[in-house]
Amino acid sequence: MAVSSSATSTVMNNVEAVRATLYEALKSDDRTVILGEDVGARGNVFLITKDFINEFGPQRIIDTPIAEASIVGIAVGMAMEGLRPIAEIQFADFIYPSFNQIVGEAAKTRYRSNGEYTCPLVIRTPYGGGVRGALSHSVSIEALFYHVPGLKIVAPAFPADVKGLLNAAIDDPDPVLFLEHKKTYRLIKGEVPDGHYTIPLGKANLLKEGTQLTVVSYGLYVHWALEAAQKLQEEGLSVEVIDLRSIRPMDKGTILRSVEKTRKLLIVHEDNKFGGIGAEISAMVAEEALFHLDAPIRRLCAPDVPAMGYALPLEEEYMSSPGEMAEAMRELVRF
Amino acid sequence: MTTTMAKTDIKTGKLERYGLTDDKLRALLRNMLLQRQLDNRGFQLNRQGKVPFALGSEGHEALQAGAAMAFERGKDILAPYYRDLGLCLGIGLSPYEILLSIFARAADHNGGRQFPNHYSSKQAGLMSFSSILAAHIPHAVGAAYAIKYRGEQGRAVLVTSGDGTTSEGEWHESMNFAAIHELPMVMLVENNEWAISTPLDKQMAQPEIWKRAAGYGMPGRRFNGFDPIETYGAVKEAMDRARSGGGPSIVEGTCYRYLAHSTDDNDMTYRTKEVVQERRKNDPVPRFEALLVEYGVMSERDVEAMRKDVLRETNDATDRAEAMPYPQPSDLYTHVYEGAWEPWQ
Amino acid sequence: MATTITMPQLGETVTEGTVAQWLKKVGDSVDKYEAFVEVSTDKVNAEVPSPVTGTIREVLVKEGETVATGTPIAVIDEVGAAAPPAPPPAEAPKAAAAPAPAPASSNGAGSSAVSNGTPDSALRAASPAVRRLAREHHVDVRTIKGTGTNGRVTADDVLAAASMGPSAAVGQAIASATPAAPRTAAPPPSGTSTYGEPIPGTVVPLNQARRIIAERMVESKHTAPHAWSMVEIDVSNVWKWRTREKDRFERETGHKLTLLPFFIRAVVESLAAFPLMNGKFTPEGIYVNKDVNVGVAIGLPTNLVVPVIKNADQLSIKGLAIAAGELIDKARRNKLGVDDLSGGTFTVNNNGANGSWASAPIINAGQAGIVTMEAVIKKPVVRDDDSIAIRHMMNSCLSLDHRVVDGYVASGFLADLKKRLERMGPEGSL
Amino acid sequence: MVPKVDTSFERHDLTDEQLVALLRTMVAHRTLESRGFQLNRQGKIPFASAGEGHEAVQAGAAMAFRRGVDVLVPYYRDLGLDIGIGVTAYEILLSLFGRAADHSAGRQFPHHYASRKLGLYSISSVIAAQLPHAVGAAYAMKLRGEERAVLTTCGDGATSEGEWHESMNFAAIHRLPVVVLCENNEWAISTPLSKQMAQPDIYKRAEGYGMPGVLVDGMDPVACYAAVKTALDRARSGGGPALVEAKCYRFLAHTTDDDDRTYRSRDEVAERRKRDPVPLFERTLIENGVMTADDVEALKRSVLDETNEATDRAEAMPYPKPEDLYTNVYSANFQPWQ
Repeated sequence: MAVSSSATSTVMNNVEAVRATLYEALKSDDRTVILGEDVGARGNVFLITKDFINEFGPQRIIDTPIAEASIVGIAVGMAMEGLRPIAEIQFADFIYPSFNQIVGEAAKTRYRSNGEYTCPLVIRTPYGGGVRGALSHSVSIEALFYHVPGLKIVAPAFPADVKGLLNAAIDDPDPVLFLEHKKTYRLIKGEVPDGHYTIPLGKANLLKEGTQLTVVSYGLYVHWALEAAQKLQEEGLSVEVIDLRSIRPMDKGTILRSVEKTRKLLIVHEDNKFGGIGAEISAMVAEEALFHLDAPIRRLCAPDVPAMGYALPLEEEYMSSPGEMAEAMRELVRF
Repeated sequence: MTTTMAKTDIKTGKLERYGLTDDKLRALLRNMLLQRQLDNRGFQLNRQGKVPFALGSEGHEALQAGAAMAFERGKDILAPYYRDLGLCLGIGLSPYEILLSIFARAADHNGGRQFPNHYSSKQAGLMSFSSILAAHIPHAVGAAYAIKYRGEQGRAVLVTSGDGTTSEGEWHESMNFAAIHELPMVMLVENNEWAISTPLDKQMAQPEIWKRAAGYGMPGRRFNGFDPIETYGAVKEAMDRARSGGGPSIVEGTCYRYLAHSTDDNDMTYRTKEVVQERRKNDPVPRFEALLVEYGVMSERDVEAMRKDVLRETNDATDRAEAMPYPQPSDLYTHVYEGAWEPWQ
Repeated sequence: MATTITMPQLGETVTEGTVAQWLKKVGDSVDKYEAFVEVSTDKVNAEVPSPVTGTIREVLVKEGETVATGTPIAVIDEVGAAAPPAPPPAEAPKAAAAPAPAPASSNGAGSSAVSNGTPDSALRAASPAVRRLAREHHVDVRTIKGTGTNGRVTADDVLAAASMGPSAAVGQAIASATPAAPRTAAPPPSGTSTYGEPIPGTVVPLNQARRIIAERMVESKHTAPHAWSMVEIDVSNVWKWRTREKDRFERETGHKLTLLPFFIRAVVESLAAFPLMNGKFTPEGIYVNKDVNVGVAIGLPTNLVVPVIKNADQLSIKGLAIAAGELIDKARRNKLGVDDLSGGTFTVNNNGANGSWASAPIINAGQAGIVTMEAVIKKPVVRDDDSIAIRHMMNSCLSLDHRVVDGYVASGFLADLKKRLERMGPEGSL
Repeated sequence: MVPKVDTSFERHDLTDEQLVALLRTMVAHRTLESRGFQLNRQGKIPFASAGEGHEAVQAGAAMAFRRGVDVLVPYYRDLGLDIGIGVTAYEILLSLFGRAADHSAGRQFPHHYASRKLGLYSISSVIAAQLPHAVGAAYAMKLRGEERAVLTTCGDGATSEGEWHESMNFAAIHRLPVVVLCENNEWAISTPLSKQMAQPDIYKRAEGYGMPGVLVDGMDPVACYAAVKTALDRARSGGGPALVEAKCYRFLAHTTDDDDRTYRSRDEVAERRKRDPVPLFERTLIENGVMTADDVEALKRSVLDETNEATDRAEAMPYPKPEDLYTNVYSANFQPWQ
């Protein structure tokens, strides 16, 4: 990452990191507007845009009607007409009505006009479970969108990455879907460098080095995978942990280098297994590093059910725990 | 059903021109003739096997010519839909550009990517759009928001749709948002009574679309879309209001779709020849020709000369466009993102 | 009954709360569902209702203090009816039996390909990495004892076998035939195939170990141009030192004290002085090993094995003696594991035990040299002052990979080794 | 709307018993809602939402609903409507606690009740997503020639969704037996009506679709009953759909996760509390001789007892089992790889 102004840093949680970055973007560029449900006086339901409306006014902090298709669609028009909109979908579960505007419009605008029109747009949305959000406040949506050329997808796990990647997303000349795991919002705190910096999209982060197994994850599960890997370290097993950070583009080099070293790959994600991000990673590694593999690639992902239920046992069964991750790692190391 | 054409001033008994000069009236007719000629050319090329698809807007000529004249080039933005050939011509696209698009040549604005009739030109203020009904309307709202947010005076967005599009959720969401923020936007509905095979009474229980405007808290009005002058007056009034901070409105022009939906459609499966012939009596093109002759704006010979000129220009454009090269296979890979890009990095 | 009240989670992403105000003091009575404390979080402010009727016994968190959700904040002495029972664990099967799900395979990372097969097929299943490495290192996977699940041969197993050269592979082949790993692809029964009892006029069939030794010896001889050199070393002082220490050493450690550890000690010191001798030839250049892992060739009735003393340069003579003793012991009991046999960077061959006074050993592939200890023989020696004395003399022979080093380095190494050994003893600290 | 000060009222043919039942639904609504908040603040449940201020419109509408005949497609703030058509306090609490015996077996978020027996449809939290379902159900009724109707509800914010518009348009084209009851409480979480729409009278949109639109005082349960009954009666008898807008108010925050002090003033809420429908209707019934003050007290006690009993019973019930996560994904056992 390139830190431009100072080497000092501030401890923040992920909510504060998103907020600080959005604030900077609003402050530094008056083309930036934020639109979404309850982003104004309420300051977003997670208080990410708290007080923005007081400083930047209702013209730039736009409380929209409950109409997700138009939240994204209007942002597309703003972007085509030279603003830098940051659209918010209140929960990722509500993004479906705007599916066409994201997949059919935003992602194709540059292409269909042969570059004459572009759509520099950020769509932020909190996703993920572990917060008792049940069927409509817990979903992971990344697999529905990562298939789409023209769109970029980011899913950071750490506050410093949130800032660097959100800055990069805002600067990006193309539409970016910025996924924020809501369980990490207040749970995860960390040092965030002061001043403006960006982290390039498509660069994974090697969080922990190891020799016997590569674990690839993103979002909340990165934290749990790291916890599990550290536990295994105490048992004398050496696991390498990679935080993807960007889902599209995805960092092939980091994954391949690691797999060629450890010869074993475990992919951990919260989204459903069938057709998930892990499927693409598995296919890529099978295509490019088959003769380095010393064990079948494994995926620890959500089961093939539509959602996590509200009742605690249903949520726990749906999600993978650090303990389950550790067990999968042990099995694979010993394989 | 027959509709009247050309309001006359009650006091003077003269043609109500809404300030249009003779030159402008002739320009209206030329646009209408060119639109019909180019529409026809698309169908001809399709039947010759030279292009895979064409889509006609016969019956919309008056409405589009009139609305285009209310558009201020270099200032306003047009967010059209796919049956707006006349509008796109009227705001400045040339027949050659139209034919490049029909032939999908490399020199087309979209590099031959888009379906015919999906024109765009940043320079002309013509927004890029897809075939998805109503998907462009929030974009128009966003553009109007940008204009208002930057405090730009004297600019507005003209967005169009057919009657069927008003059933889409995005149409509704867009109207609501534009009204809340009093955006400089005009929603022009070209009500041609047919959404492919779906007639108006299966599209909505309220056939007067402009009446929805009250539900959003904005003005609405209806006009005779077979009359290019009345259309100009209605759209100009709405655009002037939008440009001067008066907020959005819905203007509904009634017209008719004389042809099938596209070269891929056979309208005789859902409506009769007799009905279409009956509606042809109101065909705006010959009627507007007759009107201009009647009021002495043009002679019959002038009209004939204009027709020939339009045909010549169309033929020239066709030959020139057809001779242009296709895009390269490698052009498939450009403009996915800015710069070269691979999903695996 | 006392009820402990914890900081509730107010908001789905909230992790901590601040006690804004105690609405009840210690000693106050409180009704079930009556608010007794106001809590603020960064999402909401809320009054927390009591879960029981009772009296506030204790307040554990001061106003203004922020604690994690779940932290005890107060204790209430309950009066009257007991609190409703906590939900029992969901044990009772539901009336309508649910279709038996098969979550583990779709959810978990449960093993897929291999676990579907029989144990035997699992044993034989060599991963793509194993096949590639085996091909690159000319190792027959079937001869390697796997350390993975169900005895699967792992990529590390192959690399270990490859780095040990022929004898290591042989050792593994032997180990794989022991009862400890009965399902290993064992060599065919070979009662007639040992050195001991060849039947004249018959062909002694090659067992796997023999076959590998043959292949690896040919490979080494063919790829590494061997050169040879020998020095004669006066080991009289070392001999004396060893003789004095050996009884006590054996008593204390259970291992015999031979000349070997003294010799290895001198070898590792010489290797430090001549690091190229601890290298290996690669097409890119001479790779100089960081670690000094000394293989010790041990002759067994059937085969030769070369277990490795890892990081031998970091061991004292005593440490080397114990390490070597353990390896020899294991070798005789067929207990050498892959770790014992892998990773050698240089080899010492104790040929002299059988009386040999000169030999020309074959280098372990992937190393730069192998050095021998020949038999210690008492000889009359003309000393520097022209006097004649009876000394304990030992030849040491070196085979070297001429691609790695030339005679200049090799003879320097041998001279250095000789000098170090002659300086050792007659007394010192082991 | 100007607050009503006098308590004279039009009965619309409701008997004393029905009037008392209306009040009981309203009191039960408020008590159960309060219980959800209390359980959340005690840390026993992760979430609850609130409908205080909606008691009158929901009790009234529920009384117009014909049990065993009509279908209710509610939204997530319809606790009172659900109670009014027959969901019990115990069922409500099973849902709040996420227990196995809940209709959704602990899957759904609180206040997303469903009961096939009662004609109560299953809904999601996604705004306006239920409206097309209501329209589809009404289409089925019309196709089969049944004298039934669908009552579907939404808040004011939901009217901004494209699906709301599409549903209204389709219902009007086919003259379907569906009544869309919009509970206009002026707030969509933090978004006030003025930012939700430029036209604050939602019922006026009806004309644009070609159906009748009606405005009713949502703080008056009897008026709400009458308006919804008229619309449902017409719908059942082939008269087509209608849009009924009941103006009410949301007294509490959106949910237990929300703090409404960040976006509206206490003065505004206090002012609107003056028309709190529960005490207002109590007073109306007492002053018109339908109940005595003691009767009202007894009714409240009875509701509280029932709520307490239901709370303890529901809390003691078991959670679903982890393996219940895998059932009812499809009609039979299913794996994506076959």
